[in-house]
Amino acid sequence: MSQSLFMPLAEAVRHFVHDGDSVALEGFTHLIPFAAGHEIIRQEKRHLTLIRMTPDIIYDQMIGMGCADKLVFSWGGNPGVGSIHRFRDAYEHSWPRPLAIEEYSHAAMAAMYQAGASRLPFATLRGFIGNDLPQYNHNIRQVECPFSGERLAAVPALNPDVTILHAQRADRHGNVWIKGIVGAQKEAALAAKRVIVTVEEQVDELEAPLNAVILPHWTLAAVCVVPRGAHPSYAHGHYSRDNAFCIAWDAISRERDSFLAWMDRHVMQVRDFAETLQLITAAQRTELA
Amino acid sequence: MSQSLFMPLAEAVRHFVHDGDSVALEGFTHLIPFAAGHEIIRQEKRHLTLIRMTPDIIYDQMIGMGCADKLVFSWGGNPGVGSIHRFRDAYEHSWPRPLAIEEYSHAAMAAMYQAGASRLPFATLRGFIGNDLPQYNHNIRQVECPFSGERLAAVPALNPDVTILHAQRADRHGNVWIKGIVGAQKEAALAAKRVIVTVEEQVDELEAPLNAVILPHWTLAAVCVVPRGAHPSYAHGHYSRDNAFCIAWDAISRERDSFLAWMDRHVMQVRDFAETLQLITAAQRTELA
Amino acid sequence: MNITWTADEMMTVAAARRLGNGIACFVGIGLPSAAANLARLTHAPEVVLIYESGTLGTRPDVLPLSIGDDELAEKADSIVSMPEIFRYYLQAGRIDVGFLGAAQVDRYGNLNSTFIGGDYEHPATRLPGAGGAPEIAASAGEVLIVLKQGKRSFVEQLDFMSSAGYFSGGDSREKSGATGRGPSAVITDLGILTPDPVSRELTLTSLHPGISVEQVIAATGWPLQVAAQLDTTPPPTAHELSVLRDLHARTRAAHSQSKLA
Amino acid sequence: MNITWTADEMMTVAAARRLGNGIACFVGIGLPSAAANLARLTHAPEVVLIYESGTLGTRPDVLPLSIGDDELAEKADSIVSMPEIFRYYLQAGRIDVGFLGAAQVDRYGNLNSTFIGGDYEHPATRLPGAGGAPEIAASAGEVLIVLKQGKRSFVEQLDFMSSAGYFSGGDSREKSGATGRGPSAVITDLGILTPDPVSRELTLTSLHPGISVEQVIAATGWPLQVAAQLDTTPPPTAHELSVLRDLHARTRAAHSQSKLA
Repeated sequence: MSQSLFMPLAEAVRHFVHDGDSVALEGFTHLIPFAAGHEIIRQEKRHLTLIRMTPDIIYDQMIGMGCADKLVFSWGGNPGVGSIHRFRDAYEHSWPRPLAIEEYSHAAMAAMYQAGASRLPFATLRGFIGNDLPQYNHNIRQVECPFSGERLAAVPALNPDVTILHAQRADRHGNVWIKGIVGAQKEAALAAKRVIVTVEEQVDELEAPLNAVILPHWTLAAVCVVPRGAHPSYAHGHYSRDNAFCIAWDAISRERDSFLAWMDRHVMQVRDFAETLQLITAAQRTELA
Repeated sequence: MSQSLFMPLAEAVRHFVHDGDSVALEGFTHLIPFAAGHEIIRQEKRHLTLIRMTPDIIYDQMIGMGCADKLVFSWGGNPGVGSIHRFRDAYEHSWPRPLAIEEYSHAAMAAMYQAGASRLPFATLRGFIGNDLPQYNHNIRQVECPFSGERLAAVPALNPDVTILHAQRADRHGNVWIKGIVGAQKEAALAAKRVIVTVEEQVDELEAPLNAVILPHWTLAAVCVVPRGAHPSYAHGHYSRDNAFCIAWDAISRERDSFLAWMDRHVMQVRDFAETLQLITAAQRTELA
Repeated sequence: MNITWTADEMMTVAAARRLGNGIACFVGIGLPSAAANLARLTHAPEVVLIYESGTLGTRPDVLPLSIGDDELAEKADSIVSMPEIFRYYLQAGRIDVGFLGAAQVDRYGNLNSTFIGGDYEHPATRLPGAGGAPEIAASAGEVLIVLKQGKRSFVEQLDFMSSAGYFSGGDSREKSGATGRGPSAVITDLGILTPDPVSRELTLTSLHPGISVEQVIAATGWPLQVAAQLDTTPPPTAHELSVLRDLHARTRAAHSQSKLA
Repeated sequence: MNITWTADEMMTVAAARRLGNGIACFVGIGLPSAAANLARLTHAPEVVLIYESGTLGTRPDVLPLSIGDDELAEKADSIVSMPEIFRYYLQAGRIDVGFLGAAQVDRYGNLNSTFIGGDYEHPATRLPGAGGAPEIAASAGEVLIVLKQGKRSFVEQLDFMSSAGYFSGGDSREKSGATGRGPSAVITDLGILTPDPVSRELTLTSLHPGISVEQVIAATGWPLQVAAQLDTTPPPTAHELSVLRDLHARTRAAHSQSKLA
């Protein structure tokens, strides 16, 4: 039964991501599942609710290509570079379609994933004190402590239809080991109805130390081997962040035409992520030459 | 400043455990801080509220020696052996003094430590459904989800005055690495006002893998090097559980006299835990011979 | 072939057979641990064994003496904290089968593991308490209760309700907020009791070989319902017994070694 | 000795000096990261640097470009999950100092990092949003705000309140439920503003060398309070500048290496 967890990424996205789903691609700077995001774009999934603490380039691409109706987030930008232009164009000018937003803080979203993983309906935090968001996001409420009477912020659990992660390694059963900065990935995965993980490599045995961060195979729907599948994000121990690409994205994405041209050539007209990487590498080599 | 974290166990208990404190000695089967418990007995601390998910032999000893006014717990027994007789004698017959109890379930106490570590006043869980405890423990209440209207169990945060743990290793700064079965130790420590950790050894650098369970030195009050300080519990990678002692405890503790005689000889009349271990080892060798 | 077995072996084998391959099983120490590992070593090699100490997917070579033995940690796919095991796994509904024992069970599979006699503040016999059981009983997909049958344990009225079975029967469990389905069977040394589909009352549906209905009725503290068509539990096979006895022999050998330096 | 420095260097040095040895500091990317590491490499070798990606007690050799660089992970005492960093550390009151920037600040140190112009649903300029800031502002023991001074950022009225300073001044923060003490200073390219002990209004208390009071008033969108006794910020020392410039040089060298295979 566990062998069937392994499948090509295209098949996993076809089987487990449906139009209208709520989808969380998580990874805090580290291990962002870019390959999976591209596959969702290539398969023209529509009306998704995209969930992510830090929507950055991959969500900019998915939003700009019309996959999303809604974004649930706490910080949306290209870290160290600036705005994500396709997000702003969608939110401010409804291009290519209107985008609704549901905005929280990092502390809240981390707690919402935790509540989701725990199958509790809500999370409690000391949050949003002096923050104006509760005026606009009516899912930020209050709960009274039944002991102290204190009023605390309450936010709903996040239970995505699908959570997609990238990780370094899976063993032959499909157990996945996530190493390094882990963000809220474990919680986002355990909160979801279905989980797809792309990994750098498959090995026979993980040989992970005790207390490593492991996602057991029986909590997952699909495991797909996609080397460098987090590029331009990084995979600790495998490759570093491609900062040059993250900077270049600002110019590529600023205008609709240049964005569409790039996406067409690098995502829509390729077979898989390996081809995308070849194109990007070739372009960067030309530039350096 | 971090050098001052290291001190003899007697000094740590003298400075950081006071009469009347709430004290959690945690460790789920693994890494139970027996040496620290003996030191508390030897220093004749009184009127403690003892907190522990699974009060077993060490709490039986502390209760029988009159350290405790109250026990907060979810399962009290000698695992695989039976009752803890000194606990029953205190609760059922007020010997050597009356013992109040505050009883929960494991799921609740794990959540209460988590809430304590998060400095939230309460924790929410799907708990105590069909369980009679809420009739007797008025700290088991309910809270209504502000989204679904669902009613869930609510329990107060646990914030011990002192949490005491045993761990394998500390580095020169006092950062502590806990390896193997970790129970709710991290949460119990981070929930406490003061934390004492006894360790098997001090090393220069931990050389722990990424994502190991670490207690940063600046969250601790004292670190004490006490080899075999978890005996008859175990320290993964150092020594195994002394099952023979756990079985022998049943007979030792069944009657008040035999209990007092054992405690006097092995705890009150010794200088430190190393001496206690020598006595126990010698007795076991005699028996095997 | 003339095979003999003990009552404990019959209970262990009967419990093991109820574990499907690949299911996630929350295991306690003692007979449940033996049953779950017997299942793993016979018909269910991919059963996922979870101990409340936080060891996920463990494959011990010998049975643990305590629920947190290092053997469980060494052989686990992953070790998580107790907040995680209880919140992200049990409460989240990821456990298919939970094993429970108790001091008392009633006709609806409700359990007492808190005290016997007297009252809560002044018990005649204080027991260890419920530990993980209340939430296992409520949240595991199904619960297997394993308990030797006798009038002192199979009682008309529990002294204290520690863990929920079917409450007062009928649909009272469904109304309780419990997310799991409740006890699917009570496996005893005499037979197997399963809940009536409608009334939820425990009904004797299978007798272990050599046991009579009268024996079971005599060992039950309430007027026991007996199924119209009563099965006989298939006896332990030679293979089941040999795997189970090997497991116990390995366990005894491992634990008899002195652990002191 | 003729030392020159940039406005960024002056801000960085002034911020670094406010970090005591051994304190736990929640660091953001950019100038706060440079300031915190400068402190660590000069007067505060035991400052505990914490990034919201979950790296505790990290000692990067070069400054990270993103808040989750592998450099931060490799050099950390421990890496924890984001639920842990926000709940067990920040919310628990274990952070002594939090750094915050923003697009707008008002006279009470309240911050906006959400949008400028228009309204929430139809912003003229949508910003990335608050991320970790609302809870850092509420729960860190004290907050250091670092921001270039100008009439567009130092405003009479925020377009949106993302993170709390002293609310409407006086004791309004104390009544809010915020557990931290609030902003202890706003460090700009022109000087240092600190809250009045009673009114909590930001007051110019120190001018950077070569800056006039008039310049600061002209760069502030409200009638700025100026302390009766105005300090001059001690200029960066040669040692501070050399350590800071070495750090930036190492960072540039490390990050200019092509990362593609």
